[in-house]
Amino acid sequence: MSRDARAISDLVVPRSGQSVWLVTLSAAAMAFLAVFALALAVSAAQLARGWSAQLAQTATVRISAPPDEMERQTALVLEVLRTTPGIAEARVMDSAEQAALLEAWLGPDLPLDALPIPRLIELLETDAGPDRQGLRLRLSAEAPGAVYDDHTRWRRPLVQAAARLQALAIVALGLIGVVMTVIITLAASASLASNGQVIAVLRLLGARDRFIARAFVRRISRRALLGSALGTLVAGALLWVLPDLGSTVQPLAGFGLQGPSWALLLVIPPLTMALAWTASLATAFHVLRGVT
Amino acid sequence: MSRDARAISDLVVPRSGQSVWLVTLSAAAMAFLAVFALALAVSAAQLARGWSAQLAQTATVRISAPPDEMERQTALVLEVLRTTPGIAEARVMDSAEQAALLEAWLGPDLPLDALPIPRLIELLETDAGPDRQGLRLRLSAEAPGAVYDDHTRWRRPLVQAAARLQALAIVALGLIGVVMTVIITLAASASLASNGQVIAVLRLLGARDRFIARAFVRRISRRALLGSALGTLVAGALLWVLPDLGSTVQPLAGFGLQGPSWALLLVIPPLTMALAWTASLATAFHVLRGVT
Amino acid sequence: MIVFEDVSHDYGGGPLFRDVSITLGAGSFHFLTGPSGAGKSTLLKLCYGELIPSAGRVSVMGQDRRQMTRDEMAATRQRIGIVHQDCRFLDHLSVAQNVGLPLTATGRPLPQGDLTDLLGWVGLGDRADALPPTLSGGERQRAALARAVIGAPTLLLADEPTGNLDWDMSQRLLLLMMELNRMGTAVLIATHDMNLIRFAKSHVQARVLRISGRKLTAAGAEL
Amino acid sequence: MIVFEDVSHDYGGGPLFRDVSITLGAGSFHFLTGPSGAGKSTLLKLCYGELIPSAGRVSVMGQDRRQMTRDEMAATRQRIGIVHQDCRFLDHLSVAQNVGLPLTATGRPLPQGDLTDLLGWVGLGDRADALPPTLSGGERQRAALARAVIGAPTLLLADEPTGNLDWDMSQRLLLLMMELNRMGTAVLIATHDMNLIRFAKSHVQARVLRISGRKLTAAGAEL
Ligand SMILES: Nc1ncnc2c1ncn2[C@@H]1O[C@H](COP(=O)(O)OP(=O)(O)OP(=O)(O)O)[C@@H](O)[C@H]1O
Ligand SMILES: Nc1ncnc2c1ncn2[C@@H]1O[C@H](COP(=O)(O)OP(=O)(O)OP(=O)(O)O)[C@@H](O)[C@H]1O
Ligand SMILES: [Mg+2]
Ligand SMILES: [Mg+2]
Repeated sequence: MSRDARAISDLVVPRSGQSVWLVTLSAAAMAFLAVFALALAVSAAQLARGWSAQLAQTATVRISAPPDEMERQTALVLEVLRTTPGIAEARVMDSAEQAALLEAWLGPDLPLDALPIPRLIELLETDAGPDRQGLRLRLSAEAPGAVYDDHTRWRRPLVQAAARLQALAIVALGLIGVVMTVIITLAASASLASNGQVIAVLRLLGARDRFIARAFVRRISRRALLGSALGTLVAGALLWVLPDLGSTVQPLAGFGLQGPSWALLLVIPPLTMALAWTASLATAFHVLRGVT
Repeated sequence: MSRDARAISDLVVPRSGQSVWLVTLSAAAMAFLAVFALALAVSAAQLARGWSAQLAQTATVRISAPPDEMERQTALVLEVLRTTPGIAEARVMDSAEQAALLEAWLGPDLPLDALPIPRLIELLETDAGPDRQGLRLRLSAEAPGAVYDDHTRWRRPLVQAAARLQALAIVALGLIGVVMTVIITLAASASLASNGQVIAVLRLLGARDRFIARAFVRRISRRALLGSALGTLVAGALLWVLPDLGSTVQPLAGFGLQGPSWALLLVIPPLTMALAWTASLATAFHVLRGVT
Repeated sequence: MIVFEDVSHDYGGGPLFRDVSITLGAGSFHFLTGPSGAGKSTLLKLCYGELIPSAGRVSVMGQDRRQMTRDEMAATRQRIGIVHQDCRFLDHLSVAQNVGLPLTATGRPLPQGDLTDLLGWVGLGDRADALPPTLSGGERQRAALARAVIGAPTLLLADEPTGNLDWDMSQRLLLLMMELNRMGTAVLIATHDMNLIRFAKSHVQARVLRISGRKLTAAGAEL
Repeated sequence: MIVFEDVSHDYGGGPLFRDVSITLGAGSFHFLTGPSGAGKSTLLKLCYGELIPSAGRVSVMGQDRRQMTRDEMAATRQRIGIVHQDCRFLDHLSVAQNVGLPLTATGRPLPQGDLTDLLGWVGLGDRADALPPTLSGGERQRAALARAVIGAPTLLLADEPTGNLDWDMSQRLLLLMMELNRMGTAVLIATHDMNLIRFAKSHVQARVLRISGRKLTAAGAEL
């Protein structure tokens, strides 16, 4: 299409009017919502990851053995842990740490040094974590006094909650996607339908379907891009400011996007445009087929 | 307004057409989103409440005292706890429980009975919880060996997370409310604007502003009610079915509304209608003022 | 009915006409003619208050247009029948409902018998249930005239009511308007059709006004 | 150009006309007349393919209407100039842009000189930049004719092109159409205006067709 023809195809579709605003504004509104749904999903994922990490650090291996066996078994266990995939770090707790850990239950006065207390090894697991069943078997084979405790009791409800949160955010994102598609399709169709007169006139003057459709599709998807960019911008700005407000309103402190997640927002405007493009193209040919 | 006049005012506004569908569908879409935002907010609140309750049960009072003092101090502490508002229940752990609790750290073989282990009292706090500072003071005055431990270290991040979740849900609900208002206002205005011809003709025939405005407002708010009811119904049905799906997709298991919360959904359609009513009335008089 | 005192109108690109003073008395019959684009439709719009003159005073049914509230304007319009040059209808209502609209939209009763008679007279008896977009050009004009006269107005303003009609039908519509005039309605018809004016003058006492060169003059001698 | 073979049309409420057979040859000049509602506009719509006949065969520029694809139809329309009875414009474009649209919307070059001359001829020189909704009834018709002829069509179909125009302007437009006809364009004008037909017949070889009572007949003797 030549530059001239392009300018003309732009010309034949009204530049303003309520139907154009409808596309722009609904794209803006939907982009606005999408940004927040995205932030919700990302925050939920981060929250969940944070919890998992915190909880993962509380896994331990406890070695109960006679004093003369202790050193050997500890060395063996550390070797096993070192060669186990899924364990990032293993560290023998010193007795001061162990005392601090037990203080809540036993008080500060208990003579721990005099007791045959088991030795504790603190594990830092990777996100995936080790194969727990296999680890237990290997440990009991190598060092009979070693017991692996991943604190599942403590961990399960929290991991579940985090997963639930993430699922909710994804459902929300999905729903907003669906509603967004519906609204933008609707707005694009409304814009076309309200220009029935324009279409009929152009058709009678001998303009081809492709020419007419292209003029509308270009105008509508451009408007959708503009609206969506605006909505994303406003929502993004709000999201940027929110953590600062959050420092006073505690619960919102961690909400938002971090670092590279911000790049996700860049996806929204082109996506909206693509949506509007598809919707308006389909509608354009549908409407055109009704005009002789 | 007589029944006749009412029928006529219904007649003068087109019964169908794209602008009418726009109001119906945008009301439906927005109601749909609102239902899920509501469910999110309610679920988050429930989740948060659930966590708080679980965590509240882990508060303890530890009494370290010489064996002959122990009984007396235990009784004193129990008395203090009984008279402290915000504590629902206080129970002395028996040694088997205590052993189970410590097993993770100390192993099953430690001769606990032979050790001067402190006695632990498990507390069940109410939602509001006790005045912790005051409780500490009273305990140290009455029983110098008693230490109150509300496990704040463990608890803080979770309570924060739950509060954050709730705040997010409320922000989401607020955002959807705003977008809903914008979209419905827009749809109502679009519906009116696209009927500019009808308004001009009626005005020229001598119809009064009130008559014309009322005809539009009634049609538009009725459509908004219908759309919103449909959207709420569909979303409600989905929400009803979701937990059943959730039994296979674990993380969604707890999502949704329980018992009386369902009644909240009944608020959405009338609210949408009120919104549409206000928006269309304002727009109607605005449009009418532009017509001589 | 309508009094113009030194009225001028200007859409922004220079005055269309200047210092027009006319009086349309009750029961009078006027034609308005002049070349295309001279301002006939504009003058009619001033009469029923769609436009406010850029200078001078227009009073409609004894009230100054500028001082009328929106509801007074509406009440006045109920006594005026208007045929627009581009007969606008409500496209979702049938022809019969459209014709009855001046009564139903203002809460007045609609005598079904009169409606049927009127539609029959303008030759739309068998198109009563059709929707306006399916009407032919001439049928639209006839429906517009029927709608203008159904309320038995005290003033009838018709803008080119026979532009798309054959001579027989034009006469028929003119007879309808003359009948109304005989019963006391003041009539003002903007038209190009000299035959129509001649035909009317042979039946009623009609004055012919002519806009051209920014002035309104009484014509008639040349007919 | 256009051949009708035993064409009947029916909108659903009984046939409008039956077994019409006509041939509009290249360079011919026809008038179409008949009472309001007889089916003149319908016949014109059959000619440019907006309607498909309920029976019979219409061929436009040598192609059977039923077998034309949408793009063939578009290509054919580029060679037909049409004046609608309700001259529809794109309300957001100026009069000049609207008049130039048949060329610009099909990617053909628009000679600015021709456009200015044409607008001058139909008396719209000073309204070229106005928007269509501000035009008077007659100005719309003139703009519609200008739009129909700008592409130098091989067939011109005009539906009541002078209904809102005074006699001087009507003559002017007719002269334009006769000039086009002299250069080879086939012309078909639907009109009620007998003066117009008489005037044309005194200048060109024009045939008059008449629809009435569901039949198309050649008239002319009675004029
Ligand atoms: N809203 C408007 N804004 C600007 N100019 C206008 C407007 N309405 C009409 N005009 C111009 O004012 C002039 C007179 O218009 P008007 O409709 O009164 O003419 P008319 O005498 O009725 O003509 P016709 O016989 O063609 O209907 C025309 O040139 C028209 O273009
Ligand atoms: N889409 C349609 N559906 C049903 N009936 C229609 C439709 N279009 C036209 N008609 C009817 O067909 C008849 C002929 O219409 P047409 O427009 O061809 O008349 P016409 O000869 O052009 O009349 P006029 O001189 O008044 O313009 C009319 O009675 C009209 O009401
Ligand atoms: Mg006019
Ligand atoms: Mg016609």
